Amino acid sequence: MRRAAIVSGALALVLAWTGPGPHAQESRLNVVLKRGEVIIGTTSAAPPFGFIDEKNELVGFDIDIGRLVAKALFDDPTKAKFMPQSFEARWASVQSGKVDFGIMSTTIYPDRLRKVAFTRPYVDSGIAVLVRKDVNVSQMLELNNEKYTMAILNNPQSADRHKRFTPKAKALTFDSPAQMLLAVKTGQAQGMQFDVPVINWMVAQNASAVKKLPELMTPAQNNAIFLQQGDFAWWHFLDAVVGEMKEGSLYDDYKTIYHKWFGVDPPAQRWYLGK
Amino acid sequence: MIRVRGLVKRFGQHTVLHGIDLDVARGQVVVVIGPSGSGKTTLLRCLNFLEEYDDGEVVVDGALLGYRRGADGRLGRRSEEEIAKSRSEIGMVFQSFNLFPHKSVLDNITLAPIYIKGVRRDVAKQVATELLTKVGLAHKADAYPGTLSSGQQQRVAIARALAMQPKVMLFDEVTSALDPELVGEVLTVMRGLAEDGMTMVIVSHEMQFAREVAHRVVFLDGGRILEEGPPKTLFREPSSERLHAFLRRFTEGYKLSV
Amino acid sequence: MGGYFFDFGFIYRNLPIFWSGLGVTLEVSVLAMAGAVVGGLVIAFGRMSRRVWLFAPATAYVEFLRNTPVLIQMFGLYFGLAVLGFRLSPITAGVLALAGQNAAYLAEIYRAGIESVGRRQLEAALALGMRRWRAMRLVVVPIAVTRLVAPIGNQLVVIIKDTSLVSSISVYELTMEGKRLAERSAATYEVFATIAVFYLVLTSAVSLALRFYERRVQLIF
Amino acid sequence: METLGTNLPYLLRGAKVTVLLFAASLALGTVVGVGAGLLSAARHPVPRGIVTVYVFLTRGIPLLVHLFLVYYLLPVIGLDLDPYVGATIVLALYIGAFISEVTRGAIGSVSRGQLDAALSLGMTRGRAMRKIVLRQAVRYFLPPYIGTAVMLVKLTSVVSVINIWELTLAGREVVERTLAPFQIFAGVALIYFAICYGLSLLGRAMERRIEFGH
Repeated sequence: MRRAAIVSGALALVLAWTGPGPHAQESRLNVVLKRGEVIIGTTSAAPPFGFIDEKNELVGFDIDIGRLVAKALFDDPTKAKFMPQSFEARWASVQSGKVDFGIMSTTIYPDRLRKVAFTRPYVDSGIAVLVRKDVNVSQMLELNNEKYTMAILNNPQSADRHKRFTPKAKALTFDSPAQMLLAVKTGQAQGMQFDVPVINWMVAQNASAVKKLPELMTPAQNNAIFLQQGDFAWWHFLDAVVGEMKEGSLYDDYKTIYHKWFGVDPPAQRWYLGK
Repeated sequence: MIRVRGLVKRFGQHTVLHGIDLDVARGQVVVVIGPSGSGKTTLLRCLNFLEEYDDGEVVVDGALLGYRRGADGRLGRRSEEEIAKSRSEIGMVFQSFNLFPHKSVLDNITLAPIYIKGVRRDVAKQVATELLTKVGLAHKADAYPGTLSSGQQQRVAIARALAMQPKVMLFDEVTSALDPELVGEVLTVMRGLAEDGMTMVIVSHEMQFAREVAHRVVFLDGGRILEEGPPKTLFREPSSERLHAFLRRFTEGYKLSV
Repeated sequence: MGGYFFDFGFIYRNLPIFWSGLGVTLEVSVLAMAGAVVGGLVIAFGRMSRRVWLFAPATAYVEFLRNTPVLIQMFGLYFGLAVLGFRLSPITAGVLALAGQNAAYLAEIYRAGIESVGRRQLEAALALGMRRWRAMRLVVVPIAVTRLVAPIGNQLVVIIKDTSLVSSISVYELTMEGKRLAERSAATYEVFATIAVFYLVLTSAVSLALRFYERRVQLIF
Repeated sequence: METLGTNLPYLLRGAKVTVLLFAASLALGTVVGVGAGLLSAARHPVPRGIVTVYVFLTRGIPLLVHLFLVYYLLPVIGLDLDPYVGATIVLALYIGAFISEVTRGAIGSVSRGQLDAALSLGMTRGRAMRKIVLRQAVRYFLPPYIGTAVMLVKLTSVVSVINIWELTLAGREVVERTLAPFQIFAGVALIYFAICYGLSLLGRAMERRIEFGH
């Protein structure tokens, strides 16, 4: 009888040792796979990344990329549930786990890396400036003048850029790019600064009213998917999927989506493959 | 029937009743008179614990009202149910009638007996009709209080109190809110009650009524009983100057037939 | 979640930001209140006049503004007028929207106040041979005003709270400064708890002043 | 008017969400408010104190700041609430403070004499309140209650500022798309007007129904 006791004791010890580690919560990847649907935090106020179209549906580049991730997870792009949220709430919703990951024209900045994890970029970004056509300004410096008002997003980076490039101009702070565009189109502001792809889309949509200034306020930047920190399996999956989109097996899907929203092809899969 | 010893009532620092002693025998009618602010109404409200007295004791029909005598003198406040029970045996009629506007006259009278004493509906209705006839308002059973004159409303209020078969009836300046010509019909009902031997404590300015019906008159001033005695002696030879001045104010208006 | 302690140091370091926001909040509140008090009087007289061309628009104004949110009026003024060429600054649009909405409420408060006081005192004044207009000015309005201080004061509290809404058309008042500071720092909860305290102090100061005035007035009336 | 026409269905969908949000927060708010009102009318100091603090804190702080506080607090304490549920609770607690004052006022306006009469007949305080005082307080409760309900309809528009989708946010989205702020905001205002005006008509009808015989 004694031997049985020893064996079961040892067995229990081994199990305890190899069992779940101190904080090995189940990886979000398994949670999503088990659930059969991925919950994606996004915005409904930042065309072309996420916005409501005339048929009152949520569409956009980020939405299609989200569906591509769902396809990678379940071989079925429809298995994605989108949760529109404000730009302020984006960090809290991934940190609290309310959404599995966030994709809403979000640029990687150091202070954000402290709050959430980012995958590699899925689209280039940078900050461009859009102005009303009836404002004869061709260079960004000309905007640095009290008679002008610029619309900016309510985040530190926009405020700092405003202080750096157009300190003399007045600033209107809004919660979403759509509100900023409305301020410009109604004449409350003469210009606005936002992500390159969004500005391109806005100019394309309102060619008669607004135009884009040639220079960028910032060097090329990276928009990426963001998720809760510390979940290696989930991060690795998403990061690898983005890699496949830009340089691998998902490039064709990525190319059709990119062309659909920006009217041009994305950068080639390999530098040497050039157009 | 009612024994009051050393009754004290304070509102914050202001003392309204300074140690009242009063006895009302069964079937006796006592009228309390005195200037406004003398504490007449507060005294009356202490007799059915609508005002919680701070010191002394009020004993109604042998039972200490409101408090339970602990081993070391009076300590515990009686429970809500007990206080309510003792109030049901002490009828009270108010200066502003306080009939229930959302109930008919009949329902006003039958509500308490049915709801508190568990009297059967038809019996309560029967008693109510009798009481209404007694106060001369049988024809108004289904009317609502708002449609009655002030005199009629006060008589219904009396009937409502009587429906609980109280041992004592308290009247708080019941005629001062009435139109002059309606005072008489209410006093008649009260005179009837006195003749039926109901123990009554009446706070009033109706000197004539006090002289004719009261067994004893109590003159209250500044929260103290200054004089007390049968109406005849009190009205004819007021011993204290205060009472003399008080009464003279009433005789100026009309000759008080002595 | 870990020990989430309240970072008072952070609040102290950013006091200047809260002060500037508070200043704008007070400015908007005072301007809006002035507009509402004056506007309310004009509309109240419109509501009380017997001429239809005065009564009808005033009533339409009161009914429409009391049944639509101030936020919509604000967007209408700020973005709507801009499209037609009248570009109001954020503060102007905010003050106008708040004044407009609360003028409708004050008009009703004035009307009820004057009418309740009016009849008896008005008849007494007319009985003395005073003409209607002088009776209103000398007797009815003064009495009404003292009785209206409380409801008017409450309306000021409503305005102070409603100024928080102008943050959505980019007025840099208390709530907007809070939003901007919250974006810039991780101390989001501390920021809004501080803002809440600022509003609490403002509104309770007004209510206390009212209660003090009421107690003093009660002695006279 | 054409832009308003095409976008009306979208706005009406927003209106449906506004009405649902309103109904849920009014229901919860009424339970909280009347409960608090009754507690504050009770004699014992402790519940009365709690209600006073609740009303003071709630009415002293703008609804928008309450929303931000809860909005930023939830993730910190790890509570994962659906935004609509969170908004409904904040709206309900906010309007509850107003309904509590309306309740207290209604009870207060029933003359003290009614309570005295009921007590003198032998009713306990609880029964007297239920059977006599509250029955009459309803008459003084309804008119200000309806006014508070109309206020709540307008208050729901504030949730649009923290990006919770309802009529006001729907209106803003359409304006951002169509750049016809006057038309669209006028349409949105008219929808709010219809909801609020309908509510006050419903309220007046209820008032007539409970009017007493006299």
